[in-house]
Amino acid sequence: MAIWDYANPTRFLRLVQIILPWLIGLCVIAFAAGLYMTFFTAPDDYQQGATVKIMYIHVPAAWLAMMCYSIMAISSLGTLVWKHPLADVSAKAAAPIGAAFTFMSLVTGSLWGKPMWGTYWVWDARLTSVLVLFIMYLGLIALWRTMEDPIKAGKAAAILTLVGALNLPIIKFSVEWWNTLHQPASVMRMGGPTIATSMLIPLFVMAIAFTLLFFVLHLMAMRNEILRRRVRAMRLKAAATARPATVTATAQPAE
Amino acid sequence: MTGANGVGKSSLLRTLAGLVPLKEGGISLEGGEDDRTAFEHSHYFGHQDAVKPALTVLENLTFWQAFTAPISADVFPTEIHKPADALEFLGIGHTARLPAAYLSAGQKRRLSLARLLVSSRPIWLMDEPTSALDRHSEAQLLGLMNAHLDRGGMIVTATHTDLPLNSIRTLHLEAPQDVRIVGELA
Amino acid sequence: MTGANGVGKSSLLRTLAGLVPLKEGGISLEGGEDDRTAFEHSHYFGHQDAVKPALTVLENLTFWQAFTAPISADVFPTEIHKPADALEFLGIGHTARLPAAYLSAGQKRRLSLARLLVSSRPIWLMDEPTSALDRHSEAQLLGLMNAHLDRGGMIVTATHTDLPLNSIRTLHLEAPQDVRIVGELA
Amino acid sequence: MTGWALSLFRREISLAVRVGGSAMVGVLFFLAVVTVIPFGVGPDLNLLARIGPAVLWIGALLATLLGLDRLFQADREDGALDLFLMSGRSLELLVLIKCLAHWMATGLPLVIAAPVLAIFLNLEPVAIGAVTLTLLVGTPALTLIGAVGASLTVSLRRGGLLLAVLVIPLAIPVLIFGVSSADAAIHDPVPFMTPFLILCALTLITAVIGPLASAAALRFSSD
Amino acid sequence: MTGWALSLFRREISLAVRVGGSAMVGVLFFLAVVTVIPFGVGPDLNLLARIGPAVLWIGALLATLLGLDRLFQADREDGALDLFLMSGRSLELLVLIKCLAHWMATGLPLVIAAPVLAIFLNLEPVAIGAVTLTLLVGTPALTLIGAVGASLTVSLRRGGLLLAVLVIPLAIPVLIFGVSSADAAIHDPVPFMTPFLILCALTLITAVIGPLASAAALRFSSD
Ligand code: HEM
Ligand SMILES: Nc1ncnc2c1ncn2[C@@H]1O[C@H](COP(=O)(O)OP(=O)(O)OP(=O)(O)O)[C@@H](O)[C@H]1O
Ligand SMILES: Nc1ncnc2c1ncn2[C@@H]1O[C@H](COP(=O)(O)OP(=O)(O)OP(=O)(O)O)[C@@H](O)[C@H]1O
Ligand SMILES: [Mg+2]
Ligand SMILES: [Mg+2]
Repeated sequence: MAIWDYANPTRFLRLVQIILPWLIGLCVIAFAAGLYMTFFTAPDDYQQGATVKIMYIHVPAAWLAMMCYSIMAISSLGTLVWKHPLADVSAKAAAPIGAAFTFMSLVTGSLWGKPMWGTYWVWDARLTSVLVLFIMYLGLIALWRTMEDPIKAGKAAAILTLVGALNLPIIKFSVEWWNTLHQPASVMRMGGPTIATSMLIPLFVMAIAFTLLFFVLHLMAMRNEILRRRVRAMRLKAAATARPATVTATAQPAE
Repeated sequence: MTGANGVGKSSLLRTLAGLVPLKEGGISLEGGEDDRTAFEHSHYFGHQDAVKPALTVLENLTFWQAFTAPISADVFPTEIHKPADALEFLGIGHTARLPAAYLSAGQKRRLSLARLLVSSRPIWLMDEPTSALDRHSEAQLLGLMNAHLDRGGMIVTATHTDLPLNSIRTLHLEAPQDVRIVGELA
Repeated sequence: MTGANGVGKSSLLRTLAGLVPLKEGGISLEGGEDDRTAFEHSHYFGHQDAVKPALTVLENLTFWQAFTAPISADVFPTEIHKPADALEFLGIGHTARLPAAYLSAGQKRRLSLARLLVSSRPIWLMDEPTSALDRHSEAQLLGLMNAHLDRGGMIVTATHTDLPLNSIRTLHLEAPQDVRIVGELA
Repeated sequence: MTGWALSLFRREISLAVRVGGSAMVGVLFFLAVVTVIPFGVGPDLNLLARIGPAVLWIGALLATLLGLDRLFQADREDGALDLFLMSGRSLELLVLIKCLAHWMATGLPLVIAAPVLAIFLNLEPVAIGAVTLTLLVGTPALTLIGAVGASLTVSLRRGGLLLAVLVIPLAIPVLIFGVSSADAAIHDPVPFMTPFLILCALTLITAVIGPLASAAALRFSSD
Repeated sequence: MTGWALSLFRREISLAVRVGGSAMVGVLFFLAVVTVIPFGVGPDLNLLARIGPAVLWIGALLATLLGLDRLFQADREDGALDLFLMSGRSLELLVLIKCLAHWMATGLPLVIAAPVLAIFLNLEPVAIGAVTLTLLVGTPALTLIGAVGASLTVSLRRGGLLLAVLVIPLAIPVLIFGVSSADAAIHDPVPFMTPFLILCALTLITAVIGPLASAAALRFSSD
């Protein structure tokens, strides 16, 4: 299998070195195209006016927020089941990126919500599940930061990620139940009219650009994490290297 | 097992006890019960006493007897002491009904030692067993260790002082010139 | 100071350090600074290292230097080492910039010992100072203790092994036949 | 369920009862949270009755989760966890028994205290019964989910808050169905059984997932 | 304020910042509690806006108190507390400095997070400003009161919950004046300054009583 060849971190780093410039290039191109279409070719919505342009950031960010958790869940399986040495690096690197995308989708959604619904936030089922997802990301990051040993932390976080992945559908279901149970029909439903093709194409281009951005960031973060762990290993090694005292034991301490 | 501070004695013992996962290779035991792993044949006697201050001395010991399955080996017949006898034997019989919180460091250590007597296992893994013991208790501990060896048991112990045991093989650990940290993606 | 487990050595040391309140009587020191209590003249070196794993080795030591006021006595001139020198002297100079979490138990103990050097106080109260040290470190510690004695300092130490110090007076604690629990309304 | 399991259960119960009444502290915290809320919200009785079931559930959630941090930590600190791991006993069963004992010692007192606190919050008798019943069914699930957090944070001294943070998102479904079945019992139109059965199902699911995940985390925690 | 005090302050701050971001865990707990409450109470925006200031204050109260258990415990466990006690430095000042550093590292982030969370609770801009201001003035008082609890429970391993139980009754006045001055700012008729000035006075009083009581408790704690 290909990913097993890159179990060796050194080889992985070399691969990253090669891939990264291309990926960055593609990402820039995709963003340029996407943003151009967003601002110049995509029509304004007849109801929402120019605010609809927020969609081209909001929706890809929301998709990425969910995709990122899936990647973390797969990486966690890699840590626990296949014991792939880079799996926990991948999971750890993905968490802050996922949190950032989730945050972005929350912020853009809220900003969009103000003109649309007259309020920044409603406890709608979908919004609320995104908020819960955000808390889960932050909890995972906190767990990683609190545990000193990266390998142990990786295993603990992998278990939590997988338990969270099992729970996410339950959370989603229960939040939907909760909202429809308590709330009369007054909540504005999103969904809205089916989207026109002229809007769908820029949306897809932006989605591709965001996905590329994710991979760029993810690879860079993985590289940093590997280097960070190497630094840690070297420092541990430095600490463990026994060195005799510079002065013999019986000498006076003063000199 | 001897060696300088931080050379890895405790880590080796914990690895033998199955508490530190192996990076590669395996640990196997000849002549034990087949359906059990090597570390299920061992008692681990580390720096910590696993003594609950809120329970009485006897309750502490009785729990560990019920919890730890005794295991035999070909050359090592099972032999189990009653908790009360083990306490008596270690000279803390008079504390049996007291909460373990009232014990001094040395007494707690003896209570922890009694654990090895109430459930018999062929291998004892001991990390600096004589630390915090006074001379009298140390002599008594050495007597126990020798008795265990005589019955066919095995002891792996890390120590900084010489222990006068019946049959000794010393493993001296030295720090390698070039320490390699494994599993660190290096 | 010697004695069986649980006889009260550690308790006596902690009393001298002012950590256990006196039931009656008082502790006074001749020849010290007048406006200071006796225990402010002492360093306490117990079982715990007071080392914060999250700080670097040097940060740990520098903090204790700034925090602990050096105190002199008539026969004991103040003499203060720089933190970096003290670390170097104890053989852990190379770890100065590393988080203390990376140290082994023995190295941590040496870091804790360095505390006694960076802020000079005439009395050292040491509870089983050689425990958990390998032979090399033990010899080094004894050297330090002797140097402190030679400078006019005083050391009160509880121990289970013989310590080859320059001038020793042994206080052997024995448990009284009839243990009296004070302050228990008995 | 053999001798060792029973013996472990007995040990856990006596530890919980003797060590400074951990049960009592949990109930006191519950009481403190529930009494503090009227001070914040103001003494409007209708409002209190309306948010009453929620207050009780949130109080129970916090009391349960925050009381769990020592579940495995105490055993790790004194070395008992090492001995558990090398005993050759089923770790999953061990976790389940510990959770059961912990719930009996700290969760059950919460359930028993709930009706009393409900009176302070001006709840109707039916509502009191409903909240207590849902708590009885739901708090075991909270303990079991919390056990996962407790074993993940077993090696961290400052476990308490982190545990709560890790576990609260996972506990949200239990909270939702707990409160909504209590509410359903109060406002007739909605059927009570639907959310209540889901709550029961959630408890059963956690009884499987909790010990499995928790045992795995404990295995990894030992250095 | 001399060299040692500054050096202590710097040490405390770097410990708080480095040890796994204790500040972040506190804010996260705050976020989690504030998010969980609507799940109990229901998504009714008017109701949420009405109880919003109370929710924020109760969240901040819990996050502060539950994060305090390690304030002295960490120092006791590694023996640093013994050295503090025999150093001959003023213990009252030491406590004050530790509280100050702790508040900077964990209380201030809560105050900063409060406006964001207020948006979730549908608060008006004025209300947001008022709640944040009262939290800024009031959370130091919570920390200082909590410090007394932290030093009373310093020798107990299971400090977290017990500390909260001990301290919540003492913190109720702070909570009451905090919430009521926030409410006063929202509903014009009541003057804002009266409860607010009382809140300030409370903070000043605790800055005197807190360190005194806390230092006394620490002195008795050493065996
Ligand atoms: C903070 C508030 C918001 C959050 C957290 C949020 C979250 C999400 C998420 C997670 C998705 C992806 C759903 C999926 O593909 O299954 C999404 C899609 C979408 N959102 Fe939002 N949203 C927010 C506010 C808004 C607002 C105010 C609007 C406009 C009125 C809006 C319009 C849309 C549209 C049109 C889509 C794509 C269509 C679809 O997949 O259903 N969102 N949002
Ligand atoms: N969890 C860990 N992660 C990384 N390194 C560790 C860990 N635990 C111990 N070490 C390192 O492993 C080395 C061996 O430690 P160990 O405790 O086995 O030494 P030891 O020989 O028992 O020393 P001592 O005589 O002081 O007890 C030390 O350098 C220590 O810093
Ligand atoms: N907080 C306490 N309350 C009551 N008794 C205590 C307390 N701490 C210690 N003791 C008792 O005081 C006695 C003396 O204990 P101490 O720790 O001083 O003994 P020690 O001589 O240092 O023993 P060791 O050699 O084991 O270290 C013991 O019997 C112990 O049980
Ligand atoms: Mg060792
Ligand atoms: Mg002692």
